[in-house]
Amino acid sequence: MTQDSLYIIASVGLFGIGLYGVIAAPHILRKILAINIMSVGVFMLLVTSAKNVNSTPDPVLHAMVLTGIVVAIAGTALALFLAGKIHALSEASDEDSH
Amino acid sequence: MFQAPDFKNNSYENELPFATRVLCAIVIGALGFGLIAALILTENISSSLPAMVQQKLTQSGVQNPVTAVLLNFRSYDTLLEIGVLLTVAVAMLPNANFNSDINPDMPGGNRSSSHLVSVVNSAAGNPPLEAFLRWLIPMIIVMAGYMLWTGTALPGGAFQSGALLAGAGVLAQLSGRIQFCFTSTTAKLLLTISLITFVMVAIGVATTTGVVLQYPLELAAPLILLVESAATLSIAAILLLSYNTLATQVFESPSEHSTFEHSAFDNQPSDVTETSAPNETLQSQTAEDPKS
Amino acid sequence: MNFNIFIDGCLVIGILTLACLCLATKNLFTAIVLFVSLGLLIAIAWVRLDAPDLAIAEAAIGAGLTGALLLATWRQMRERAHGNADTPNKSGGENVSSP
Amino acid sequence: MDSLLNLDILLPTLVGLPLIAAILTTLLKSHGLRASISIAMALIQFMIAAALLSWLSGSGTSLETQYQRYSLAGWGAPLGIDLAIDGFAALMLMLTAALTLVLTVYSRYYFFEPHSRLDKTVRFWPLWWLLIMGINALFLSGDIFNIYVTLEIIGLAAVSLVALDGSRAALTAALRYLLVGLLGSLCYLLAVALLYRAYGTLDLAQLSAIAEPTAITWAALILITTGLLLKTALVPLHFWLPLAHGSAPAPVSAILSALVVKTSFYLLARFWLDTLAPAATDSGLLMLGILGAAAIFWGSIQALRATRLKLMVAYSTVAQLGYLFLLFPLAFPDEDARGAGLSGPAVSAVVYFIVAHACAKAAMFLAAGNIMRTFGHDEIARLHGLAKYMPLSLFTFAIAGASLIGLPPSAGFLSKWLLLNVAIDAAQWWWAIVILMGGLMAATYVFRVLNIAFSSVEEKAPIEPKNLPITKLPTIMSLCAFLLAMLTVVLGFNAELILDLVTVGDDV
Repeated sequence: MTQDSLYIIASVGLFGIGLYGVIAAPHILRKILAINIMSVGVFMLLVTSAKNVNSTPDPVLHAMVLTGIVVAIAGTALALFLAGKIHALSEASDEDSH
Repeated sequence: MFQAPDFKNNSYENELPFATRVLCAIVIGALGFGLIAALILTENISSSLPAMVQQKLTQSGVQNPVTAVLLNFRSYDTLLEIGVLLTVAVAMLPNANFNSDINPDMPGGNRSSSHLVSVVNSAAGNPPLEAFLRWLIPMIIVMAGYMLWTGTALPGGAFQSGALLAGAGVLAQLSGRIQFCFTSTTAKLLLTISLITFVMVAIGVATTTGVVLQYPLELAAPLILLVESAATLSIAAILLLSYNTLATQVFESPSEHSTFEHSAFDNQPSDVTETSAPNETLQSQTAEDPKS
Repeated sequence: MNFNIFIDGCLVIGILTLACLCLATKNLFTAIVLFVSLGLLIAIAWVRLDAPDLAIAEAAIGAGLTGALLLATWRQMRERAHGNADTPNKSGGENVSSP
Repeated sequence: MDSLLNLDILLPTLVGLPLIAAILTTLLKSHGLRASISIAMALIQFMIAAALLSWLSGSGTSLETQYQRYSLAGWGAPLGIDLAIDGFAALMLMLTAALTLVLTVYSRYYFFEPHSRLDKTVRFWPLWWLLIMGINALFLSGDIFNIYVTLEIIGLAAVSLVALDGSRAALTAALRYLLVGLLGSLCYLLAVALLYRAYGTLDLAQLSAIAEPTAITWAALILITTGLLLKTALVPLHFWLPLAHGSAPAPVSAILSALVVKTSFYLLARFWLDTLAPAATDSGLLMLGILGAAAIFWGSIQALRATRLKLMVAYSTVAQLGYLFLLFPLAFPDEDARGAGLSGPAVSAVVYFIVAHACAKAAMFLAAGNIMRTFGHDEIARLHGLAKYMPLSLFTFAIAGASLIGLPPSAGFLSKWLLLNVAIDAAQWWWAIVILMGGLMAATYVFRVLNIAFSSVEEKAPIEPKNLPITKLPTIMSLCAFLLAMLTVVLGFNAELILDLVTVGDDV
């Protein structure tokens, strides 16, 4: 049960939990949370693969994960922006309706 | 699974039936175990890339291998990634002429000021946070500068210091005294400064070394630092813009849309219109009370 | 050696339970707070896997800023939902008391 | 200094040019300046793509010059990132440049109408150029992680463009498209992690050299396939496409249907037939073919039932994508062809189909956009007498429809003919039946619209104000659509223009 296999279980576990969350979560903010959890899972697998190099960890994978983190927050920001706009329009139209 | 987004927080009408959710969980669990088994059983071959990075580190102009990979060996990835950030920034840019509808009283609601940062003494500020920020924000800025500078040797770099600066901006905005207006020209320049410097460095370098993005050996360190500081500014500005837009967005009501463009889309096939939960469930829910 | 495994084991169990809780809680605000704490646990995991650059970035961007964006959107949604009760959301400014 | 004169500098310029255009259009204030700069940049890009194509096919003498690589930052393949281009990629870049030119001219007038608010162009042009940059970067990229970043740029830019309208329907479709896009990219990134763990390299060429059928490679291939099927909207995963393409502005839905969905198909073809070919099992290839056939039938049925014109055209995209996936079962008729990579009759037939479908679909979406802008709605049932009011747009719609169906003069006919030949040569005659049935069903939904359009207004529906056109379009908008439709006919006549280009640089 080395550290590598522990974190592999964690990363695939996070990916699976996130995937289930995206499919099953009714509220849109939860779907966005679930996608973030999935991306953290993938990054964990990348960092685990970088770790077990005997000397220093693999910098190429670390650079990939850094790029991935920034891309993930860009996607999240856009998703929240769209969700906010839809919510504003749906609230406005509900308010007009009654 | 993906009907119209549902906001009636925790209304469970259009949630998947219990059976399909259990089935999904089982399928995902099985695939997950399969993947874990495959990953653990196959031993991880040590790729030749880290050795290559170590060997070429001296020629890259920086000591920190991650920064070397990010800004020299695979600088094209970072260029495209800042392009991703610019995409989101442009998508979230507040409309120039809708400034008036951004709610002025909300903390950070930008009054129609033309310059990027404007101090305003709105009633909504709270003194303890302001006093704390008066000390904290300069410290964060110094920390971000240090993070940027050590990025070449120790862990740190453009993204971390950009995130720190964005955090300082968010705190300033929450204090209610500082307001950002991202439709000003300085803001637009700040958003694109990183891409401008990156493209100019890429082309300038190509004229000397003949290959795009290949830094001449002796100029590598200063060029990387230049690109990195521009990236820090842009990342901080873009992340702050996204927080500002999300925190202060009040949208033009649908009536303002040009009449026909909107009406044509309204008669959507039924599956798109939301399940209109009765309105009173909204009011009664302060905190979400789960459907028992 | 097994002390390290113990620490990593606790961290992994913590991360997985936090992820499950984050998606299973009924209250949305709690879910967001759990997600931020999950981000911090992940930052610790990066330190354990000796990736200091990523630990800083994950803590600052993954936990901090993503949490700030989520809370900002959540607050907007809650205010709009309550704003409708008495005044249209256009002038919903006055009930922007501290959350 | 000498390597600057060498023509492979064109590869990074194809990515740098749209990036510079995006920066300029973000910073500039005046709408007119933005539009004119965009048209100029589109022209330059068209010329660069044409020069690249002619240089690549011109240098056909020695084989290795056909397959060009450009190592960015000068570090070479495994460490740095290489831009690689072969016949398939060069043709797709040419198609992108041509479509960008026509659609940029169209958008210049589409967003300048008094109807639409001018501030939309503040966002439209930068997002448009970032999308074009993403597409060019994807076709040129030779590194699997770099492909992930280009997929993200294309995804986010396309979502922002779909959400440009700001109406609730457009925003809902854009959010659903975004969630699906992020899900697809994450599956792809997990596959990149697996491949790096197994093979230690990120470069496509090196990966195709050392890939062998192990468990990890199958898992990676399955993840790549699910991720990219989500983005290509093949039938079981197509739910997001009709509303996203249907509710986007006309030039955006044109580029989405003509190119963006094709980028993930291009990646699928490259991974299945070239990079991870050893791990591509025959049953997997057959599975993709069956899904393609299902897409043809399901898309055509849905297109027949659609009530709105743009929704119908979007559903027809779902159907036509099915044809592309017939490539997989036909790609390796016999075992020794497995090493051929991205070449051979099946690939050239499908590339021809991609070019034909791109032009026809873009023309159809522009025509539908013109009709919608003129009539104020695009309800098919209320389009009586369209022929009387908008003859050119209807004529464009008819020609594009002919190409989709596969009627003789058009490029669509030629591509279906080539596909039929390949299916019969490979002794898999059942795909021939699927192709012919698909053409028949395409005829039903195209002629349904034409039938209504030619029925005169009097006897069908009383002249109500809402059935009459409300605005007059600048003629250039219908001319753009007409030009694209004419392109399919021109391509229909001289086929060898594309066919010999595809075989360029075939054995990598």
